Amino acid sequence: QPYPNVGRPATAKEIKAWDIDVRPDFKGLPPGSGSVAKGTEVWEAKCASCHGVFGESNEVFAPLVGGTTKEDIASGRVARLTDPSFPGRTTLMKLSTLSTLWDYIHRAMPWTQPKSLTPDEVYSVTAYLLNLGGVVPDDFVLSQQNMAEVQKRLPNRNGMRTDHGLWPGKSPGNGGKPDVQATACMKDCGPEPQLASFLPEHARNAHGNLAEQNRAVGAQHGADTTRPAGA
Amino acid sequence: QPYPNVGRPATAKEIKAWDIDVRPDFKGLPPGSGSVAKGTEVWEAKCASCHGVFGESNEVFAPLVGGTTKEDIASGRVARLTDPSFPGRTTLMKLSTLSTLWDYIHRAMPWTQPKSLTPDEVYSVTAYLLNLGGVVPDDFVLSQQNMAEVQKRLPNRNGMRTDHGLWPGKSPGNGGKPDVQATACMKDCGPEPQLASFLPEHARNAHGNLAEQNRAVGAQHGADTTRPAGA
Amino acid sequence: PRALATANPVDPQGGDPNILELPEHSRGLGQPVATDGYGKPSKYEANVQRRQSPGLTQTTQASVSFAPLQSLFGIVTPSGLHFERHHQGWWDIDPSKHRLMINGSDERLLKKPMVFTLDELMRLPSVSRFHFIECGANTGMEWGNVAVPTCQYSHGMLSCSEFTGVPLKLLFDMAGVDYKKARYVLGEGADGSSMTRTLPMELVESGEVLVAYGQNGEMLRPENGYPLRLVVPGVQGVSWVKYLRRIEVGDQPYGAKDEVLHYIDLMPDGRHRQYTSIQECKSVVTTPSGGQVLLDKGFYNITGLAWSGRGKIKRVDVSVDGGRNWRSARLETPVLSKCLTRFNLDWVWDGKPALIQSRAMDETGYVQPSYRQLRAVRGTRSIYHNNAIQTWLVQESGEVKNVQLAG
Amino acid sequence: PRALATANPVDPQGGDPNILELPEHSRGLGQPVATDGYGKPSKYEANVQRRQSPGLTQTTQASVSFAPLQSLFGIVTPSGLHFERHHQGWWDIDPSKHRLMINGSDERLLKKPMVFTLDELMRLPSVSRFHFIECGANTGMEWGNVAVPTCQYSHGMLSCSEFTGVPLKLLFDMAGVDYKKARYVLGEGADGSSMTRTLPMELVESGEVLVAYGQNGEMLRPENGYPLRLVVPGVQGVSWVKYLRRIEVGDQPYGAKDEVLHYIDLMPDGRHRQYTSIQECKSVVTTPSGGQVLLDKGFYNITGLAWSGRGKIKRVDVSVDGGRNWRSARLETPVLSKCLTRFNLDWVWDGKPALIQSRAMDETGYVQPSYRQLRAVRGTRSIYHNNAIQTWLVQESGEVKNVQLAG
Ligand code: HEC
Ligand code: HEC
Ligand SMILES: [Ca+2]
Ligand SMILES: [Ca+2]
Ligand SMILES: [Ca+2]
Ligand SMILES: [Ca+2]
Ligand SMILES: [Ca+2]
Ligand SMILES: [Ca+2]
Ligand SMILES: [Co+2]
Ligand SMILES: [Co+2]
Repeated sequence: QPYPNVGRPATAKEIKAWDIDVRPDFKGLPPGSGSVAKGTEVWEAKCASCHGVFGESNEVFAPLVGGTTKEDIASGRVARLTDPSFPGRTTLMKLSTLSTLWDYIHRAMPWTQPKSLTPDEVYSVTAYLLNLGGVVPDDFVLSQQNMAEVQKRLPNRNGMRTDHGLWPGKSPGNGGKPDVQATACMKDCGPEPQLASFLPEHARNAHGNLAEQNRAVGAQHGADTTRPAGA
Repeated sequence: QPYPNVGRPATAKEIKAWDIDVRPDFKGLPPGSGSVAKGTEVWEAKCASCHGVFGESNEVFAPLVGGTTKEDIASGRVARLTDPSFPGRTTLMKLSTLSTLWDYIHRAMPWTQPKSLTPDEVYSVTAYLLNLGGVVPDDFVLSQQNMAEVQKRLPNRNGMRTDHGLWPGKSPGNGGKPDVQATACMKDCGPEPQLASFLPEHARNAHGNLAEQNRAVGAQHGADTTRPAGA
Repeated sequence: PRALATANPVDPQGGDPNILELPEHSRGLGQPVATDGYGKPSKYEANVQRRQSPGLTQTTQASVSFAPLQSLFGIVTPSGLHFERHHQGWWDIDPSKHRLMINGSDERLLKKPMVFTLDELMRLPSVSRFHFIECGANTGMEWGNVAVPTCQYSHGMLSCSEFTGVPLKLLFDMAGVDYKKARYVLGEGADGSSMTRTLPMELVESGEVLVAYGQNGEMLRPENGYPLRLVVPGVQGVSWVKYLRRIEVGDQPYGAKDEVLHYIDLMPDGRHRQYTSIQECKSVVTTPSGGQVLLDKGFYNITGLAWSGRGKIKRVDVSVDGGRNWRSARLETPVLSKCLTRFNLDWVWDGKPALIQSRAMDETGYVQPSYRQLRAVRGTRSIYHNNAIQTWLVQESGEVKNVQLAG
Repeated sequence: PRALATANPVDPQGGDPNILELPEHSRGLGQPVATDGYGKPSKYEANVQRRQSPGLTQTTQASVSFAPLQSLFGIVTPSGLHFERHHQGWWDIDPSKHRLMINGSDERLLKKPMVFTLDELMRLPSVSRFHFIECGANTGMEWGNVAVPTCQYSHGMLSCSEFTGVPLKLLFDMAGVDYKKARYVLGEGADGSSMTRTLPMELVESGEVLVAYGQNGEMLRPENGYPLRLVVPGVQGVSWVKYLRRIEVGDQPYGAKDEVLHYIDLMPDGRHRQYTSIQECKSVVTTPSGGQVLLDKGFYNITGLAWSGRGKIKRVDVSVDGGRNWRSARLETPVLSKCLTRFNLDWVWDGKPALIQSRAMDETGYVQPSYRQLRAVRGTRSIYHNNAIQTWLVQESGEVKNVQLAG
């Protein structure tokens, strides 16, 4: 005991109170269940005000559902993610592990009253959202027992890659090998530079008057964006 | 010109406005003069309220005069500085260069209206203080011309040493050689420790309640000094 | 340049009234010591603030405020200007009631689950280290095209502090972690979102991951996780769990919300990269930068910041012609691992348009890529981990614009 | 030890209510980003303040406030807690009206007297460096005997920041200084006291002296000289002239008030040492330290600060038996020249009285002296430059007392 009198054992009750994480293999998932019907009630009472009745609202956040198809459920890849012109990405378009949705709603929602839902309520709203996305039928009852089955129907369950170099451990990933290789050319490099993108004049003051966002003294002052450029 | 368009020449008027320092060789001393009598007036009007009529007050600061003798004026060393039991040190006991007194009063006094005195007023209060210390007679008129003469009568003009290692340049001083040599003994060093000094119990709360001067959490908390030690 | 020049011309026979007429502060008595037991910046610095980017988020509690990099010096970010990212708002938690729990996903992985108070954690051996923290979404708005005017908004989810805390490894040793089996670590916050993120055990074993309470000499600020947060050098900010209440060791990654629904990088093939965490080598010129105006031709000090999640910065090159020619900048010391490095370079502006860029290289030899190089691999929809070279256009008027170059 | 122990004992069948009953912040929505555009410490940190020492000065504008070293971590001093020393009060000066003049005591010494605005100075090449600043009078009250209860009052005229500014040498080069003749430099402030101090040209030539505007990433605080101050690494704080308005080069020292009447060190022979400026190697244990109470027996991290005006810290030794036996402490990196260095050492307190000391050594080989060694040379009336080894007595009650040892 190199650090006498510092710290103490956690009690079983304490661990139970705080160890709420649910892993992709569903370790940590508490017993319980909830139907789509019950989920509709919970949703309308506690969630719809922010996320919209059908989880479609982007008033406070991106929509939770939408953008997935039957084909996606079969393939486990959301086809629309390959379309650069598709505007937003819903939660269901990205969700690859069902545990994630359950865990997050359980720990963090409703936003203003996190951790107020019972496990059964979490099962039920999760079922509701999955039903909206066509993942489970209207009469479905989601439970600790069948989560793993439903996982197999998630539209984007095969949508993740870990074959990259940005994970700071051995696995998953390629162990840290960068994907982009640049060189440090010093003279007469690349093509003659040509402007491709800049803010349009009408956005000049969109972030407020930049004169007021720079120190009053300095090598450079802030531009007065309440006046047109060059004025 | 390695830094184009940065900075500009100072004008003669600008240098005159700001270059107010007076050196020990009296370079920088402006023309002018002032009598002890005039100094008495200035003193009583502008200085006495803080420093006392005879510069004796230690209400807002240590006394300006006192502690010097005729013998000191002769020797240029203030004898009382060798007496460890002599309580305070007045300005005149320490003053080794007359320029310093003139320069300081001119730039910084009166405390609440610095730089408000004319050179003649500075000459006169300086004369007044010197007279209080017996350095110049009652009818003395201090002036740009005779400052160097008066310097030769300063009680502590020979009271400074520069033969030390704490000046970060070549001269004055010994070039940086430390005066105190310790060694880094690691085992069974020195004598058995014995307490020589600590705060008396009655001073326990003299700096306020130390419980309120330490963070509320931490390896150590602050002692509640409103209660007796050990209580 | 516009007639804003401040070279302060004066009549050689006269002078600047700011010199000739002594200011009030040269002629009066100022304010007492300890006027503020905890001081604040000058009132003339009021423009130097962290700010939200209008329209970026629909709520203010699940949102971001950006650090004003264009006004900062050196490498230390004043704690009052540290960027903010909250998911369910920030709290000022009573530290005497805060607890840290260490547990295992099951008993095989950790012998003795433990609970610590702040008083106890602060008794343990501590280390103090300078590190940058960058949000994985920093510069995320600019993947496709220019979206924001200044480096506050383009790069301001970046800060750097001296952190003090206990190496997590030490707590794991106390709790008897089985390092063979427990290769993953979960950090969890105490706020409403109870943010969770997975870390690889390798990072903990390196000794770099800290359970931190100190930031820039004082306690963490409430906005930054007071009284406890994880410090995970080189890794994106979301993993530096704030209001840290619990750390669990496990034998597989946890698939947290911010590992499955966010902080995943959409590739051109329609799949997302998951568990992207390292902040690769990157740099930005902070002055001159977008939204600023050069007041005059002549000499300027080009300055900026470089950093790498893989170690130390080795070199920073600066171009004023849009990447055709480069000069190496002076690096301020100390150059520290996984820490901001300040660079400076002399420049005489001739009044003609200039395209200013910086390009950093880290000790692994990795070179910061151009937008062309980055997009060739990752497309434009990643949101996260945009470490492309930034371009600022100095116009003839002296005004600086955020631009991106073709091809 | 007193029954203050916080080891947080709980019923193994139950648990800590702070865990079992989820706190409000785990169950609600917190505050928005940018609630404070410039943030502040937690309300629970209100005890961490700079403070005056009662009775030390008769005025509050010519006075000192001390930094709360006992509550700080690492080496960076939060700017809001930086110690203060004013002679005629502090000011918040409008930087757009502030000017810096460089001139010579006569024309032989400098070709071109110059004036700079802040806008101009900030265009010049800058450097950023970490340095400590210590008042020459720090620990001055303790020359003869113990006078104050805590390290805030005994050692708190000490702070450390990252400073950014222009090397003074560069300005001198611009002005055409004759380095052969001009061997002395005068700095002058713009406040009421218009503080002046002489520096040797050698220090300027070393490149270390800065005309600084930046401190810890932002502008200097008003209490610390906003908008300009001298940074004179290794030298006592009084030479770091604040509100800097003018720098003159000359061919002899200037005998300023604070070189003739103060910041002179009275030796046993009745003469004063003049132009004492270097802050010699020194250290202090900041926890545990005077006025604190150890809550329990067991493990503690002894931590403190070491610094030297002559360069880098090489080693710090710690004793818990009043200087009989010593162990070398861990030095936090980076160890920088003329900068604070944080040290840490493991200690298990057995509940018996302990006398804690630290002793620093710098790269020149100089060893911090004991009171006995220091007084043998300088007596007890120096006021300035007390760098003796500090002793803290941990009593059986857990309460720590400031003490001095005999002989
Ligand atoms: C008061 C507003 C509000 C209410 C009520 C609310 N939410 Fe949310 N929800 C949010 C916000 C804001 C976020 C984004 C939080 C963030 O950025 O971390 C969010 C995020 C989510 C997400 C994650 C989406 C993603 O892709 O990251 C899910 C799932 C969710 N909410 C489900 C629910 C459910 C289920 C309920 C009701 C039980 C609910 N919400 C109630 C505001 C609300
Ligand atoms: C309102 C109060 C006040 C008035 C009026 C005032 N002084 Fe002072 N004086 C002070 C204080 C306070 C100090 C110490 C300043 C410091 O610590 O830097 C001081 C310091 C001095 C010193 C330096 C003493 C030393 O040893 O450092 C001299 C000399 C002096 N005053 C002379 C004068 C003269 C001459 C006048 C009038 C022309 C004057 N004072 C008016 C308050 C005052
Ligand atoms: Ca105990
Ligand atoms: Ca010009
Ligand atoms: Ca778990
Ligand atoms: Ca982040
Ligand atoms: Ca002069
Ligand atoms: Ca000082
Ligand atoms: Co200006
Ligand atoms: Co406590």
